[in-house]
Amino acid sequence: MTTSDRPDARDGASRSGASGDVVELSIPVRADLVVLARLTAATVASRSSFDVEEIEDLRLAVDELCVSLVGEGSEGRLALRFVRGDEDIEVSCTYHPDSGQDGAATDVTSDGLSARILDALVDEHGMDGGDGRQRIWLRKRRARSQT
Amino acid sequence: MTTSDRPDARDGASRSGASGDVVELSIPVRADLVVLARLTAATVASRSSFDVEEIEDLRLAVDELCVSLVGEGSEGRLALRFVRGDEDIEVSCTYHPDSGQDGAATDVTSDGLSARILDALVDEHGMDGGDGRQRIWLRKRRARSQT
Amino acid sequence: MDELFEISEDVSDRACVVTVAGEVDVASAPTLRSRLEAAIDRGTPLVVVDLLSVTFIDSTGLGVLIGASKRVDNSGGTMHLVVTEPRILKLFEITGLMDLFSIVPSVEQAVGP
Amino acid sequence: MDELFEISEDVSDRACVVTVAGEVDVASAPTLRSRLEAAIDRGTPLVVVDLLSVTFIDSTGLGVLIGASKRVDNSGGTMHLVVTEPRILKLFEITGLMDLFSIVPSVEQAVGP
Ligand SMILES: Nc1ncnc2c1ncn2[C@@H]1O[C@H](COP(=O)(O)OP(=O)(O)O)[C@@H](O)[C@H]1O
Ligand SMILES: Nc1ncnc2c1ncn2[C@@H]1O[C@H](COP(=O)(O)OP(=O)(O)O)[C@@H](O)[C@H]1O
Repeated sequence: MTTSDRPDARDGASRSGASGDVVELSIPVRADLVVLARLTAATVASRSSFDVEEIEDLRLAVDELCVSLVGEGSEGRLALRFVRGDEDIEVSCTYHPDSGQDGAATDVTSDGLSARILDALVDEHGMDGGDGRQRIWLRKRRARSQT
Repeated sequence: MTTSDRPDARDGASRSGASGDVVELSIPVRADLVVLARLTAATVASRSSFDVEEIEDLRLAVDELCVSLVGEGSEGRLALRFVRGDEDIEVSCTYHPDSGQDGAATDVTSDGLSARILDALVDEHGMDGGDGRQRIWLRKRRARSQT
Repeated sequence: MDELFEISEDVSDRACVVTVAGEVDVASAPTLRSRLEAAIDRGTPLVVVDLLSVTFIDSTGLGVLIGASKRVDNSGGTMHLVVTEPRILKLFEITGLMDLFSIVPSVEQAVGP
Repeated sequence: MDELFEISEDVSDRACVVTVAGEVDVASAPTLRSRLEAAIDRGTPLVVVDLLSVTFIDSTGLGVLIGASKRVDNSGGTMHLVVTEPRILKLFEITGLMDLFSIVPSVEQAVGP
């Protein structure tokens, strides 16, 4: 896994040149709400002309972002940011633990499964942190050109 | 239609006592992304044990919140906030026009259809604004008690 | 939107049947409007809008149907909407549009023998 | 989660067939884990996990299956997973789990004649 601080969350909007390509979702860490992250990922991908296989890849990859960040018994919020570029989608997920909670997230490599899934399904992914928060991101390119 | 400044957007979290019951979604004003507001509404409602009919009511009502705020040719963002209470869901939608855009939103009563739909489908709704932003909200109670 | 909205047309001398499927919202309403206008402008005595496969319709979609109804009136034709889904019937009711439209339960009934 | 995840069980002397449907994620994994553990603890020689109707499974779900596989090994039994969906097979492949599990294409094939 590449550990990198690119792409910066704030770069997203400027990179694509317009706020028109950014979708943000903030959910509490609750097992029954991760489905919202998956639905948003799949919808954004389908609106960006990703094909069915790529949409399913992104649905799973975004689920793995959430799973990687949140350890057993964690409490807090996950802030997801979806940036649609001309040929790709970038997704970042930041974990904001509740005060009193440990900010150190489960490392994505801890059980290895999430990392292997991300390696296989997306073009680039990485993790960075600080300030008691932890951020994980991915970038997935669309194979076919936009119609 | 009741015009009121209740419930205040910031009250949501304190009202339910925990950030665990708040979902936030921010989307650009783009016709092909309103579906995200509907999906989030339906998912939050289904996770709050609303029945199928109530879920469909909320899906449509939240769509109407967006439609009411956004006039033809508007550019900017919509910030949606879903607060799950013990017996209800509150949804507020705030329009943030791009700089240079007119902040005055289409009144929900202008064509009357949205207002009539909200009147019929939710328990309470209202609109307030200021600072070049406009906010519209609704509250829908769950009929049956939570299981 | 490909997967969320579809529209097709079947024209005879007497009737133009427009079949709509999926979600009618701000994203698909412009397509619905232009396709309905084109259908009405063919000048068949009857325009039938088959909404049986519509899964969602909001005030934007209703607005398009209202516009189509006016256009048909102006052209001296007749328009029927085909609706059976209780949720969509309820929507026509709560918006007070039941009287504006002729709503029938099947395309056959709309087109006649 | 009712509508997203379902699990049921069919027990005979020889085999316990656990049928899983819907999405296996952080929300449903705890239920899957406890139901699989209970099934394994029945002590039938064979445990079959029918994943044919699973529409989504993530690393959390895979982790539960890995745990079940270890539990079956410890109890001296045999476990088969029933999978045909290419996406789910691909997931087992990219995570290097193809060799850990016995994957068969039908419940009949898992249970035998
Ligand atoms: N958004 C999430 N992303 C990833 N994992 C999560 C998420 N929410 C919960 N989990 C995991 O699931 C566990 C149980 O979640 P929780 O919501 O507390 O359970 P319940 O569904 O019973 O309320 C958490 O401790 C965490 O490990
Ligand atoms: N999120 C939204 N909520 C409500 N109405 C919207 C929304 N997004 C767009 N609209 C309406 O749809 C019109 C067309 O949207 P736009 O996204 O500019 O078109 P296109 O889909 O061609 O990009 C807008 O001018 C506005 O009236």
